[in-house]
Amino acid sequence: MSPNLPQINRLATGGRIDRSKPMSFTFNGKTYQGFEGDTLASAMLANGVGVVGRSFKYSRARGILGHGAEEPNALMQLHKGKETIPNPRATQVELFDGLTATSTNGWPSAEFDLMSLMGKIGGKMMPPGFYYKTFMAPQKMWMTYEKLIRKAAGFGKLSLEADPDTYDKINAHCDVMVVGAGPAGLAAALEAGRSGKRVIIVDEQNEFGGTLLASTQTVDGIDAATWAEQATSQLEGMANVLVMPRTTAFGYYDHNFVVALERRTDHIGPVAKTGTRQRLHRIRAHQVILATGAIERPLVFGNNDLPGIMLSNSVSTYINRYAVVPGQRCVIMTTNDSGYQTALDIQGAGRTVVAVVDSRQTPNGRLVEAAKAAGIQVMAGHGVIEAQGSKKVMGAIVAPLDEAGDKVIGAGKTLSCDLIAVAGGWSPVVHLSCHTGSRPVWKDDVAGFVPGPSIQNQHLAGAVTGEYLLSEALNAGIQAGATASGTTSAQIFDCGDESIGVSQALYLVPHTKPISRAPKQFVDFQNDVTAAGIELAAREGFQSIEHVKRYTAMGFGTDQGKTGNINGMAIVAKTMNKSIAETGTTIFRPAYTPVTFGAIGGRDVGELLDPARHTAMHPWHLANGAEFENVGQWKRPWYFPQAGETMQQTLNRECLAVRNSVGILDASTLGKIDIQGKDAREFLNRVYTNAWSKLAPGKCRYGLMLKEDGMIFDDGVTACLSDNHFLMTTTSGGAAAVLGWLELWHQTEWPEMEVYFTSVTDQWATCSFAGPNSRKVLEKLCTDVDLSAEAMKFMDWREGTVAGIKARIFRISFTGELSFEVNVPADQGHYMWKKLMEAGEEFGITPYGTESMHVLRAEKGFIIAGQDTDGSMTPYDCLMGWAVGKTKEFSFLGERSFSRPDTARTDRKQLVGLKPKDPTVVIPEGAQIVMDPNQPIPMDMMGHVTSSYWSECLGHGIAMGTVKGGSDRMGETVYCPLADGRVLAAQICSPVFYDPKGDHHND
Amino acid sequence: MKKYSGFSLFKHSLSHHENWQAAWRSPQPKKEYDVIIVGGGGHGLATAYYLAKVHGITNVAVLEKGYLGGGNTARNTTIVRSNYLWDEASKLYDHSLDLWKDLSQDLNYNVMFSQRGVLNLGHNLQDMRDIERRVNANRLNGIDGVVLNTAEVKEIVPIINDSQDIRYPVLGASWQATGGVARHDAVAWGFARGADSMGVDLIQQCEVTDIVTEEGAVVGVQTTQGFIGSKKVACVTAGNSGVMAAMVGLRLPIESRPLQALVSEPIKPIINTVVMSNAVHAYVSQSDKGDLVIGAGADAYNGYGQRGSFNVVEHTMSAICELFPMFSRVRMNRAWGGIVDTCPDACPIISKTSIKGLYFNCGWGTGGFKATPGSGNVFAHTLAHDEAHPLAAPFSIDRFSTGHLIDEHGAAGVAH
Amino acid sequence: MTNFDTSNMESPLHHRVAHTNAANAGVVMKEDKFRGQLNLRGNPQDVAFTSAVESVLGVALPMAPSSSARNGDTVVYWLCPNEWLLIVASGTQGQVEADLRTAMEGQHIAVTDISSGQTLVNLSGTGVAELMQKSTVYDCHESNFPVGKVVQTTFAKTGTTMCKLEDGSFDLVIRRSFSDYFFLWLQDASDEYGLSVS
Amino acid sequence: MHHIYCPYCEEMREEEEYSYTGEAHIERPKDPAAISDEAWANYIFFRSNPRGIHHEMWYHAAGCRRYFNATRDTQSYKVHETYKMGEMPSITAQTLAVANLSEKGGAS
Ligand SMILES: Cc1cc2nc3c(=O)[nH]c(=O)nc-3n(C[C@H](O)[C@H](O)[C@H](O)COP(=O)(O)OP(=O)(O)OC[C@H]3O[C@@H](n4cnc5c(N)ncnc54)[C@H](O)[C@@H]3O)c2cc1C
Ligand SMILES: NC(=O)c1ccc[n+]([C@@H]2O[C@H](COP(=O)([O-])OP(=O)(O)OC[C@H]3O[C@@H](n4cnc5c(N)ncnc54)[C@H](O)[C@@H]3O)[C@@H](O)[C@H]2O)c1
Ligand SMILES: Cc1cc2nc3c(=O)[nH]c(=O)nc-3n(C[C@H](O)[C@H](O)[C@H](O)COP(=O)(O)O)c2cc1C
Ligand SMILES: [Zn+2]
Repeated sequence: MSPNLPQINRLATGGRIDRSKPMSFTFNGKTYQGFEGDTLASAMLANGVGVVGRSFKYSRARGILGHGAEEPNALMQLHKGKETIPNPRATQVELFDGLTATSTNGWPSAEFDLMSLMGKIGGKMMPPGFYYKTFMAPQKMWMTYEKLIRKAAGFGKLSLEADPDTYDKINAHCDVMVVGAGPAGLAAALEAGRSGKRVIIVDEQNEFGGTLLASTQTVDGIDAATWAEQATSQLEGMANVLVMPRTTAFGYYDHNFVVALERRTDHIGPVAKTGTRQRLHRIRAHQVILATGAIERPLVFGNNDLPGIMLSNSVSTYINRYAVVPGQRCVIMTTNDSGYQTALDIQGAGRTVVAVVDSRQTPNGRLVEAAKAAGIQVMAGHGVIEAQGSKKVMGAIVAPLDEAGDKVIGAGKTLSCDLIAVAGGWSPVVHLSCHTGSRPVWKDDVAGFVPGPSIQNQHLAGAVTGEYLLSEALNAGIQAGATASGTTSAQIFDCGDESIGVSQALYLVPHTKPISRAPKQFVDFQNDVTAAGIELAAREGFQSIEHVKRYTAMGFGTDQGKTGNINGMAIVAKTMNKSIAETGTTIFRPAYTPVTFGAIGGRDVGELLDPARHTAMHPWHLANGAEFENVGQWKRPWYFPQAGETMQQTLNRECLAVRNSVGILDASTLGKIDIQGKDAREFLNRVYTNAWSKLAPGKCRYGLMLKEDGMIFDDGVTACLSDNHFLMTTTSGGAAAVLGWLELWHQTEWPEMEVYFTSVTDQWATCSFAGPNSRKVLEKLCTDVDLSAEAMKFMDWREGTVAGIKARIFRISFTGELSFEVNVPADQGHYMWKKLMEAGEEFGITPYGTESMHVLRAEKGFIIAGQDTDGSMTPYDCLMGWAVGKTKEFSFLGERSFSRPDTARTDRKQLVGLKPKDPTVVIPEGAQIVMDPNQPIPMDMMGHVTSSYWSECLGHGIAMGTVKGGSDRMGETVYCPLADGRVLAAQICSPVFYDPKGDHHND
Repeated sequence: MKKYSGFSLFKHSLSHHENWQAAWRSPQPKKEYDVIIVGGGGHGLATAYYLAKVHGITNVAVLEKGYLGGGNTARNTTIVRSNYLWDEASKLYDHSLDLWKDLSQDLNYNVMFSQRGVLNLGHNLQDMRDIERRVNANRLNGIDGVVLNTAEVKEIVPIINDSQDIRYPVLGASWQATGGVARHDAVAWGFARGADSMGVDLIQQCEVTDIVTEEGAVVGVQTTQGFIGSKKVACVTAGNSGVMAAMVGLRLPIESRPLQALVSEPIKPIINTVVMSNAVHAYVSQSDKGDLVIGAGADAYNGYGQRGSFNVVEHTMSAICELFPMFSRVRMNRAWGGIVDTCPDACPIISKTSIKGLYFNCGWGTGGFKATPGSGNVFAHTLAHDEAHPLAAPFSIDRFSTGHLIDEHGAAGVAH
Repeated sequence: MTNFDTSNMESPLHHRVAHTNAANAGVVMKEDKFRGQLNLRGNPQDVAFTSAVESVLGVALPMAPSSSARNGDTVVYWLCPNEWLLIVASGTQGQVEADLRTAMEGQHIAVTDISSGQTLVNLSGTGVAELMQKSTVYDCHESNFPVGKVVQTTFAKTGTTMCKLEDGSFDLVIRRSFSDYFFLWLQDASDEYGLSVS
Repeated sequence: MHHIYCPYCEEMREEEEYSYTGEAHIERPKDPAAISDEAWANYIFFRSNPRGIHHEMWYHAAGCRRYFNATRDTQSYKVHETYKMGEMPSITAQTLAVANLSEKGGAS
């Protein structure tokens, strides 16, 4: 490490820094020192760092312009390795010991950048939108050009490693939310706090006070910064007020929903040692007070981007708040009184004010007089038309201007200086007020946009309204606080400030040369947008301000044009002979300042990304080596591999166990809806395709549910528990949608029907066991139900006791085998499963997962809604006309759609069985089906394979698929041309491959 | 129209760029046009361009209530691909992709069509089945596409989280190498400049407030710049189409919803292709400027506010951070919304209506940017011949009565 | 109730056994296992219905939105104008259901045993207020959520029915299948306060 | 981020608790078989989709699980009122237009 360099620009006294706490940091490899209380920017300036980066397009040297959120130039690559953060502004980075930062661009370094040569030479050929005009031919070459362009673009770099930090989110609710803790915000919060309302006040800075922290004024006789400290501690002492520094309100959404980012540990180090690095606050406020202040504008003149040209107010802030004077000899260019304050501050710091160059012909007012009295040279009716220097300011060319500020009317002279402070007027921070769709309105007297009318419960106070007197800000704050809290207050602050002189609405300082030939006059520093570029855009027809923005990239940067936009709009307006009000502004959008992705994502990553739902038997599945499949949010056992098995071997073993003895499946995830009421039956008639009028208690029936468009959307078995009581099952993924659907129809169309629905999905654990030995297993555990084939038929259900537990036993089958489903309260599900495993041990009971279930059901030709159907299949398309009631009194949901011409076609795609010609082949699911594999592309596709498996019990591959007119094509051969070049032939057949007569499940 | 080229740039640099011609005129509307196109988005402008270029119909006005290309064209994540599922849709989008390939040269305007490839990730078994099905269908329709496994995905996007232990692991993807992105603004401007140069009047700040009919036939439109006559009026107004239809007492099978997108701060190149995931809901590519361009979801409610709810953005961000854990430290720069016009089957309407001379091209919803050239091309045919272009025929509004819907929810999803 | 046998039962959070990850953990979770829970539907305007329920439960059904009623071990939550959640002593739900059915014979009502489908969790501690703020979009401040209020809302990405108790703690009803997720969330979100499971 | 009053829970609740379920007051045809394909399509698919006042249904999915109606401005996102199923809106585009007129009339 090199020794610390002296802080050449640091004042011996003053400022809100702690000189007893020195801190080392490195910038571009050099080590420097600053103090606690510094920002990285103030520390760099203290050390005389001039060039902090290179510009985007022309690679020009750039220095620090501002002191806060508005900063366009000082983008840093902060920290190293996986902790690195691209692009934070040095003006918003609090200094801590050991901080490392580098510039985000410039090669080999920001100081000596080779690209700038390119910028100088090629720059002339790079007007706005130049890339739209070239690199067109041949099209293929664009990818090559693009690579080069991409390499040159972008600022910071990202680490390839995962973010080591965690983020947090919290919901907050309050009566009054105050954004900004300058004088206006503090006063508002004090008033609201005193009313007892729940108040939240946030400020993006580390300390509350806003401009007060750098002010030389007094509030009710107290030094401004001290007043801010006192106000802050008063607020902190109120239990009903939440005080949040380092918190940026970055988005204002409808119905007074404000999102704010709190930086909890960024000021301490690169990673949070404990807890979370940042926390996002989701704030629902009854009333919102915006007290976000105003941002000073730079002026547009030749080479106005040179390091050493800074916002006037920022220079003052560095002096008063950080005890840093960023130059020795300063020229101040101003259009209003603010510049005089800076002149006084500079002089007060013992440095030279070369001149205050004021575009106004006859400036007056308190500050002007004070400056004159202090012996400061004032050049009224003049402007800095061009800055001189290459990597830093060496001089300012000053020339007399006409009264309108339109023309240079005399010879210029050069003032030698190393700092130019520019005061181009103020832009209220209207950003948040625009997020909810309100458009700002231009006010000539403010020479800026102020928030427009809003339908939100929104109040404004302070500089955001274009009111720039401190006393006004405080008083407006009190009034806004009172209005928002529903109280009144007569409190008046006295700051001894008088009215400010009228400022001149000047944006572009004229040059002796026309804009197109003058030295570059920058409007948007970050994106290298110049006045000439804007003028050119307008000339080329990009006359809407939105077009100008998009064509030139003005305001597109990470600063979102906080300093440049108004100047750009003014130039557009002038070019087109319009007023700024007519030209209008572009739209402000979230985020006010950039927000970490991780903080927006919050805790909802990793296993918290989405809930994983588990059944009661989940611990057993885990312990027994199950592989899982995601089905909706559920984790379902997919298969249960044993040591050394391939997946196919596992499936073969599992399937054969079911066919030959007994297998067991956790079917708890199926949706279950308990339906009670005397109209339950009629309700089923309406929502299902088939008839329910005759289903007797103790019986079950399969049903298909359609949307009104006639397409299948869910299916399942419903049991009649008693005459007025049914238990409906749904697909695992469809449960919530089906319940919502039933409620929809009941609550909106048929409220007169006496029926209630209750979800019982989680209440019941379901063990489904299938196979010729399944009855024997059950008989061991259940003695109070006659389970014989005669007494308990296929599609019957009984209540009984299984393993000592009161259970519902269903004789239903999705495998084609004799099969039972035992439903027990989920608390006992795991126990029941273990009992069944024990009871089945002698039969080699085999747990199986969803994959074997799919094979087994496919052998039987049973569909899986969502796999074999896709929202475009009717029951008839699935050859399930048998499940459609033809004589039902009520036209069930979806029925009417069957008779639409396209739905009624007989040659629609129908779901059929497919038997591969080569029995050893399993056609990949998703294969497309053609009749003639030798036809040229595009081929005439007949359908596709929806389900396909190896059937160990049949000894050949089986598949289901859709085929146009498939039901009339039984026996025909179809082909599946695959990506790997194979063409698989298959024969259309019935989808029921196994036990077509149903002997097995009827056993 | 003066030609753009590297040479012209050089030449103009010598005269300080003072002599560039306007990209388009700003004419006063005439009393009457052969065709009025309502909506100066990409689709409307492309329609005008092809009407003039292919069909020689140049007495055409494009009426735009705001600025050209300022609707969804200004707001989309610019993903271009054609790997849709059904024949009708994939053929239409592929027709468009074909036009994209030479569009910059055709328009003499670099639309920066960057064929960097598009991945559609699959996160569960059904996703993978759907991907297989779609890619097979694409292949047999002559559209390029392959199914990739996790390792192959990782090869294309090394920064992707390929862990199989995460909540929704990447199981694979479909990959369309000819897909990519284009510069959205340039597309609108290129078509505008091309159309203008052939005589089409582009009239901005001109809102159509009423469609005037006589005896069931269109005679013109009422606008904020007065009445403008035409016997053919084509509405290409995306999210605002329902409002247009209501002017003549029609309703459409469309609901307009906010769809959001966002960009990060610009960073050095880190991702060279387009990654889309319907399941976890995240779409990302990196623009030439360096910002990550990310598509968020649509809000469930109707909305014309061009802004949506924050929870949608939150949802997308957690998915993005899950797929790309290093993105967690990137910062969001700007988020915005568009108004998407979604049909029940996630497919567009390119159609005549029951009113003579009134046409609609809308319903592109969350995914019409990619179709811009194709849509304009087939719609121009429809307008010129008063009969649907064969590729457009299946997208008639009648399909909602006949039941011949083209359900692209799987492939179009909520996606782009 | 005394001889209610739970030996073959597992509550949804049974495997989250007692532990603590910090001294003086700021969040304490306690699962109130195996409480009987019944979903009740009926017409609140029908006196026959309301009086029948009151006769069985010994407490009147709460009628105001988001209110609750209590009678010893029996707690009734208002869920919507015609729906209530009855939380009763472990093991008594079968009897209560039967009694209700008898008392409401012939009426249009529904009673559904959901004791196994959800579990009752109590969250307390010095960090609980903030933890709740992280977890639910509902405003849990005492001014909005007084003791005895019952609110159905979201908890992280799942749902909950929650009630504020006298001691400032929260009773949450959590669905069984989401309970593992609930716990993972709780663990993560309570990190800064420390979590103790009792 | 909408904040909507549930007429059943009788309080304001966050958007996250609700799902939006489409245009309100669309009645299912009494006799579907008797109407034309166009009329049927109109019922299932075609919507008024206005810019401005919209009567629509919301479902308090994470709350009381009741469907209710809202009158909401789809441009400003202002919720003018919510009302129970079966009730009719008291605020419509017409009543608002009349109110606006009289407001202006009063001022002039
Ligand atoms: C966030 C987002 C992301 C998207 N991402 C993708 C993507 O990655 N890939 C993709 O392919 N698609 C995407 N889309 C969809 C795509 O943007 C649109 O489908 C497409 O741009 C529509 O183009 P258009 O010209 O039809 O509509 P628009 O560009 O919206 O043009 C319609 C024009 O009509 C004008 N207009 C409306 N009413 C009137 C009137 N009464 N009078 C005059 N003018 C009127 C409007 O002002 C507007 O300019 C996305 C959309 C959004 C919102
Ligand atoms: N002399 C002049 O012409 C002139 C011009 C402008 C302002 N002023 C002075 O400025 C003061 C105005 O007071 P004020 O309270 O309106 O403004 P302020 O600038 O003092 O305070 C605004 C505060 O809001 C914070 N802020 C802004 N946006 C934020 C966001 N999105 N999230 C969190 N914090 C945010 C800022 O960090 C700042 O602290 C007065 O003292 C006035 O004299 C003077
Ligand atoms: C592909 C794409 C990239 C964009 N990149 C940026 C960007 O880098 N900076 C920026 O400020 N906005 C960017 N935008 C957003 C626009 O500024 C603007 O928000 C969007 O076009 C919507 O318009 P509106 O915000 O004016 O309503 C981008 C938009 C798109 C579609
Ligand atoms: Zn409710």
